[in-house]
Amino acid sequence: MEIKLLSEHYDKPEYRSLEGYKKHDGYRVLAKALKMDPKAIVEEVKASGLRGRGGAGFPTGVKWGFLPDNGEPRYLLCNADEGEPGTFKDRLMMERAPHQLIEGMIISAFAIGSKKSYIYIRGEYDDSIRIVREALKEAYSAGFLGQNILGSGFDHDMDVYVGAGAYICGEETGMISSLEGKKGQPKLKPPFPAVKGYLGKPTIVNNVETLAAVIPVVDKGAQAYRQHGTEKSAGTKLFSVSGNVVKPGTYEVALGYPLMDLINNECGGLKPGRKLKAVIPGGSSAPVLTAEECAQANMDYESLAQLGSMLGSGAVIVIDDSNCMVDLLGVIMHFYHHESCGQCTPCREGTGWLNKIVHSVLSGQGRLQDIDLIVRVSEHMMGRTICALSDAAALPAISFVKKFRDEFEFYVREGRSKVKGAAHVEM
Amino acid sequence: MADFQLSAEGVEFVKAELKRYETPLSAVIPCLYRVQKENQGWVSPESVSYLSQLMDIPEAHINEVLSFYTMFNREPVGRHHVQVCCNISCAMNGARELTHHLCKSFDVKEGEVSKDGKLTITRVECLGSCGTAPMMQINDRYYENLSPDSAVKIIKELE
Amino acid sequence: MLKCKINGKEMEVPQGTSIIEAFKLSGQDIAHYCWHPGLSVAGVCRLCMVEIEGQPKLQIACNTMVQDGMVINNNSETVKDVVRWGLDFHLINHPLDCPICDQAGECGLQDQYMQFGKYDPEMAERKVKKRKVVDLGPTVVLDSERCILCSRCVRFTDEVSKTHELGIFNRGDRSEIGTFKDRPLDNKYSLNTVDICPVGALTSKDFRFRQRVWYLKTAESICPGCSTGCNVNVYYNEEGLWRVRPRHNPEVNGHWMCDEGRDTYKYVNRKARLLEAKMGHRDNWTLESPGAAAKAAGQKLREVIEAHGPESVALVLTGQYTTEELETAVQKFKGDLGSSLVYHWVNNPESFEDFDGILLRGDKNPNTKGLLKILEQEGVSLTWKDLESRVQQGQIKTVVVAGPENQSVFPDFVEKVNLLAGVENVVWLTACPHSVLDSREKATWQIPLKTYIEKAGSFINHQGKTQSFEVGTVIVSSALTLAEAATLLVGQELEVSSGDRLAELTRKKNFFTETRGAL
Amino acid sequence: MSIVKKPKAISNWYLPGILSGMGFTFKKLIKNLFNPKGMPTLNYPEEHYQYGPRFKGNHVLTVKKDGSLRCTACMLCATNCPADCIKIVASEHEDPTVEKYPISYEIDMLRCVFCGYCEEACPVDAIRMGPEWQTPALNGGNFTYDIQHLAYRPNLKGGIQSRLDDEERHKAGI
Repeated sequence: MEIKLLSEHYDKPEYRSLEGYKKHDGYRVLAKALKMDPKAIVEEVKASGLRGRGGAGFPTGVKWGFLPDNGEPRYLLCNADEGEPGTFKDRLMMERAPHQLIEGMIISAFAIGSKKSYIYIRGEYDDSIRIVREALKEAYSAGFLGQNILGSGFDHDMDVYVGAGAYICGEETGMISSLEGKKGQPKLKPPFPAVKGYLGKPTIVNNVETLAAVIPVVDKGAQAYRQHGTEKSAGTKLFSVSGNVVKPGTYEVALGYPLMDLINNECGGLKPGRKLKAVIPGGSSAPVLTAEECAQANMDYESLAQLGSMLGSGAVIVIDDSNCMVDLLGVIMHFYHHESCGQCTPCREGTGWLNKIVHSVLSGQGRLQDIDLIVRVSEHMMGRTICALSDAAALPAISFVKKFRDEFEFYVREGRSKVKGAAHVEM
Repeated sequence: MADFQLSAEGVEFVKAELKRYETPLSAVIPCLYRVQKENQGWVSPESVSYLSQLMDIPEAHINEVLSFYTMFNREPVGRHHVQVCCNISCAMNGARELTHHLCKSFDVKEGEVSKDGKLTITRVECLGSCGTAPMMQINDRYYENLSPDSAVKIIKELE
Repeated sequence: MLKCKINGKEMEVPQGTSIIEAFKLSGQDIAHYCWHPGLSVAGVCRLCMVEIEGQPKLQIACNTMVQDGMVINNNSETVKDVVRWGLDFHLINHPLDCPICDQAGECGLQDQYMQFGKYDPEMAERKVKKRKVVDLGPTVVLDSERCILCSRCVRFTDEVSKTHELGIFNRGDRSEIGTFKDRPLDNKYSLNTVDICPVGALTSKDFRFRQRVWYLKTAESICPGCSTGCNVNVYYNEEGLWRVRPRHNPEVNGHWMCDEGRDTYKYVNRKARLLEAKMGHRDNWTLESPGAAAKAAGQKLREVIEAHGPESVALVLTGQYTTEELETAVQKFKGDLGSSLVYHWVNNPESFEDFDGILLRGDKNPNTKGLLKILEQEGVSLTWKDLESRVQQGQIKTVVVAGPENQSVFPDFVEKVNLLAGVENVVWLTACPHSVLDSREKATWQIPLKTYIEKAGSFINHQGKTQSFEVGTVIVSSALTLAEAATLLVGQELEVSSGDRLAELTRKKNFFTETRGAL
Repeated sequence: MSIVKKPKAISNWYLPGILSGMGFTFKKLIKNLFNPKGMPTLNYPEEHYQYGPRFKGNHVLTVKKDGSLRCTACMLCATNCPADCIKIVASEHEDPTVEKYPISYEIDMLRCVFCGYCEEACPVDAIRMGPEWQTPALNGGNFTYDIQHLAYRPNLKGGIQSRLDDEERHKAGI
C-alpha cells in the first residue's frame, strides 16, 4: 500500500507553482524550522534514521555531523543528476513539486549553516531545469530565499547548475568536480567532501528525495517518521518501477514493503502470460535477484543486502521470461563502459574488457572460459578504485553470470540465446 | 569554416557566468552550452579557441570538459537531434529495434546527419524515463511511450 | 617522528609522510605509476596498494599518510594479487610493440611487470586503437596507445610549468592525452614530461630512435647551461653523448631541468669539436697536437714578454670553466708570467639577473660565481673597458682567451673576436671551432680544450653552492683542460697521470643495471 | 689437456700398424673403383651438398607483403650478437603504424660466428639464417652485407616473406 508522505499532491498540477504549493501547507515547515535551533534539526534528522536516498544509503544526519566546526563557508549540493538506469523518481519530484525540494533544501541548509547551495540537475532534464529555475525565481520573490529569510536572520542563496551528460557526476565528488568546472571525475577520499569538498570547503551532497524527506521529519518529528518503515530503514521511499510490468511508474511505499507486493499490487503485475524471471531492485548497478529470491525480498536496505543485492536508488527493473539475460548484461556493460570516467585503471580498462567479453559472447565468438573470466575480472575491479562505478559494473556482471550461468553457457555453445525470440540487437 | 564568434548577448552571458560562480572555471559548462546553441548544435574546435580567449581559460581545459560530457556534440548534427535511450528498461521494451526502424525509415546512419540536414539519430544511455519506455529526446523535448509508428510520425511532423 | 612498521621493518618517518614515501625511505619496492614525488597525488593507477593492519580494505599508499604505530605490508598474497591484476588492467590495451617502442629498456611497464606481473594474460579481445606518432610540439611525440593515462605529464604542465597545454580528453578507455590543436606543447620545460612518462607514450624528438637505452652508460654531472647548475645525468656511449636528464637535488633543481640545458650535450660531441690545434692565420693554418701547440704558444708568450714586458700579455676568462681550472690559470698567469692583466668576459650583462621563476637564469655561465671568487681571491679587479683601451692603444701584444664552451649563449662572440683583431697574437683556448677565429688576419693559436663532461672540478652556482663533479667520459682525448693549457703556456711540463682512474671512470656501470624500475 | 699415454714396447713396433692401414686404404680404393656411387664424398665444387632447411647459413632479412623490410630496428639482434657484427641505424618511418625502421642494416660477415642468436632474439621474424653457406668473394670483396644484399640479393627472388605481418596484427587488434 502506498504511503504518500512526499508524493501526496504530485498528481495536482497546481502543486508545481508557489501558490499551489502554499495552498497545500507548503513552506509551513520552513517557518517552523527557522525558529528551531539548527543543531536540534540535525539531531532530529539523526534520530529519524533517514538514510540517503541516492544509492549508498548513508545516514543523512550522521553525514551532516561530519562537518568540521571551523567557521569556513559550507555548501549544500543537491544531487539531481539522476543517471542510474531505471531511476526516474527525482525527475518526477522536480517536475511535480519543485518547491518541496527547495523547502527541504532551505531547511537542510539552515540546519548545517550553509549560505549557498546548488541544485545540480542533469542536462537532459530540460523540463526539470526550467521548472526548478522558475520555482527558484518565485521563492526569491516570495522571500524564501535571499537575505534574512522570513525574518529569521538566516541568509541563503540557491542556484541551479546544469550537468552535461555524465553518469559519474552522480557520484558526490564527481559532482563537485563538475561543479568546479572540471571533468566530472571523482576525487580521492580522504578528505571527504564534508571536510573538503566544493573548492576545498566543507560540502554536503544529498539526493533530491533525501532533502525533500527532511520536511516530514522536521514537521512531524523523528518518531512519527520512524513509524513508517523498519527499524533500520526508516520512513518511506519512492520506487521507480520499470520494465515488464503493466503499470510502470513511481510509487511511494514504506521501506520494508515486500517486493512482490510492489510488483503485483501497485504495478498491476506482469503482462499476461509472462513469468517473472528476475528483478534488479536498485538500479542497474545492483545485483540481480532471481524470481525465487524476489519472493523473500522486502524493499529495505537490510533485507536486500541479505540477499546480496542492494536498494540503491530504488529503481526496480522487472524482467520477465521474454528477456535474454546475456543480452541484458550486454546492455548494462555497454552502459558502464560508456560512463567510466577513465581515471582509475581497473575501472577504465575493466569496464571496457567486460563489455568486450560479453559482446564477444553475444556475437557468437565467446569461449566457455570467458564466463569465468567475466567473474574474475569483475572481482578484481571491485573496491580497487576511487569511486564505486567500478563496483557498480562488477556487481551486476557477477550476479548475472552466477545466477543465470545456464543462459551464458547456452549462448557460448549454440551462439544464440536460450530464450526463444530474444535476439540480440547489435549496439 | 569561418572563425566562430558569439553574438553580443552571448558574450554578455559568458561574462555574467564568469562572475556567477565561486570560480570562473564553473562557467565552462554553461558557456559551452551557449556556444553549442549558437553554433547549430555543436561545438567546433574554432569555437573552443574563441571561448578560451574570451574566458581566459586554457584550451586544453575547455576541450577536456567538452570531450568528457556527452551532451556536447563535437561533430555537426542535424536540426533535430533524435536521441533514443537504449538502456536496460528501454532495451527491454524494444528501443534498439526502434532505433533501427527509425534509421531505416529516414535513410540515415546512426550518428550521422541526414542528407537534408534535418536529422541525426543517436542512441544514448538512460535518460531517466524508464517508466515510459521506449522513449526518445528530440533536441530538448522528451517523447515517451513510443511505438515504431508513432516515433516515425513524430519525426515526420517536425519541421 | 612517527613510528611505523613496513613489511616487518621498524622505521621512523617525519609527520606528513605518505606510505609510498615511507616505502621509498625504507628502500622497499612498491609498484606505482601515477605517483611522482615532484607532483600532486592523483591516485589513479591503483597499483601502490598496501594492507594496513586494522583496516579492512586495501589502501593506496600514495594517498594515505603514515600514522603513529601503523603496521603496513605489501607482500601479502592479497596485495600481490591486486598488483598483478592491476598490471594486467594496464596492459590489456597497451600495444605489445616493445621492439619498436623507444622506452624499452627503461620502461615502467616492462620493469614492473617483470617484478610484479601476472605472466598469464587472459585478454583475448581487440585492443582499443588510438592515435600513434602524434606531434605534440617542437620537442615531444605522443603515442596514445602506449599511454597508461597516469596523468603525470598533465599534472606537470598544470603544476610545474603552469602552461596548461596538455589535457586528458574523452573518457573511459577512449581517454587520451593530447594538446588542443593550436596550442602545441611548447614550453621551456616540455621534455620533463618525457622523463616522467613511465611508458613510451611521450618521447623526445631529439633522442627518439637514435640509440637503444641499454647501449648507453650514465655519468653524473652538472649542467653547464646556466648559473642554476642543475644536477644532471649524462648518457653516453663510445660515440659521444646522446642525452641529458635531470638528477634529483632538492636544493638546486628538484626533479626538473629545462630544455635548453638538455641541448648542451650537442657541442660536446666530436662533430662540433675542435679536434686538433690550429696555428697560423687566415688561409694559412697548420694542424698540430694540442699539447705541442700550447707549448709553441707558450714560447711565443715568453718572447713577447721579453720584448715588451709582462703588461703586454692579457688573459681573458669566461665563467664556463671549473673553479679549479680558473684558479690554476690565474695563478700561473700572475705568478709565472708576471702579468696582472686578467679580465672577465661577461656575455650578456643586461640579462644576467633574469629568472623565469622555475629554473632558467639569464646568466648562461655555470660558474660566474666561481670566477668572481677566484678573481677576488687573486686581487683582480680590472674592467672590460680597461682591456678595450689597452688594446686600442696597442699596449697589448698577446691575449690568451679561455673562450666559451657553449658559444651559442655568447651573443657578443664575434664582436669580442673582432675587438682583438688588432692584437698581434691571440691564443684562443676553446672546445669548439668558430668561423670568425678561422678568418683572423693575425697570428692565432686555437687550442682545443675539454668540455665539462671530460673533466673533474666544481662549479659554484647562483646560490653560492659549490657542486663538484667527476669525469664522465672522454670524447676528444688529446684536448687539454684549461689548467693543463695554462701550465703548458707558462712553459711548465704536465704531470703524467697513469690514466687508470680515467679508465675506471669511463668503465662505470650501466645506469639501468642499478636502478631498473625506479620511476 | 691432451691425454698422454705412456709408450709401451709394442707401440714402438710400427710396421703392423702401417700395413693394416694400407690394407684398409686399398680395400676402399678397390671398392670405390668398382662402385663409385657408394662414395660418401662429393666432387666439390661441381657437386653441392644439400643441407637441411634448418641449417644456419647466411643471413636473410625478411620482407613484408608489400616487399618492404620487416625489421623494426629494435636492435635486439645487435644487442645479442656475441661477435658484435651487426650495425643498425634506425629512423622514423612516415607510416605511423610502422613507426620505426632501419635505414641501414649491416652485418660484418667476417666477424660473424653464425651462432644464430640474432635469429633467436628477433621478436618479429625479421632475420633468419638461410641455407646458403658459400660466401666467396674475390680479393678485396665486400664482406659487410647491407640491406640490399641481406634482403634483396638475386637468389632470394624478391625477398623472403616474414611469418609475422604487422598489418594483420593491427587488423586483429593485438
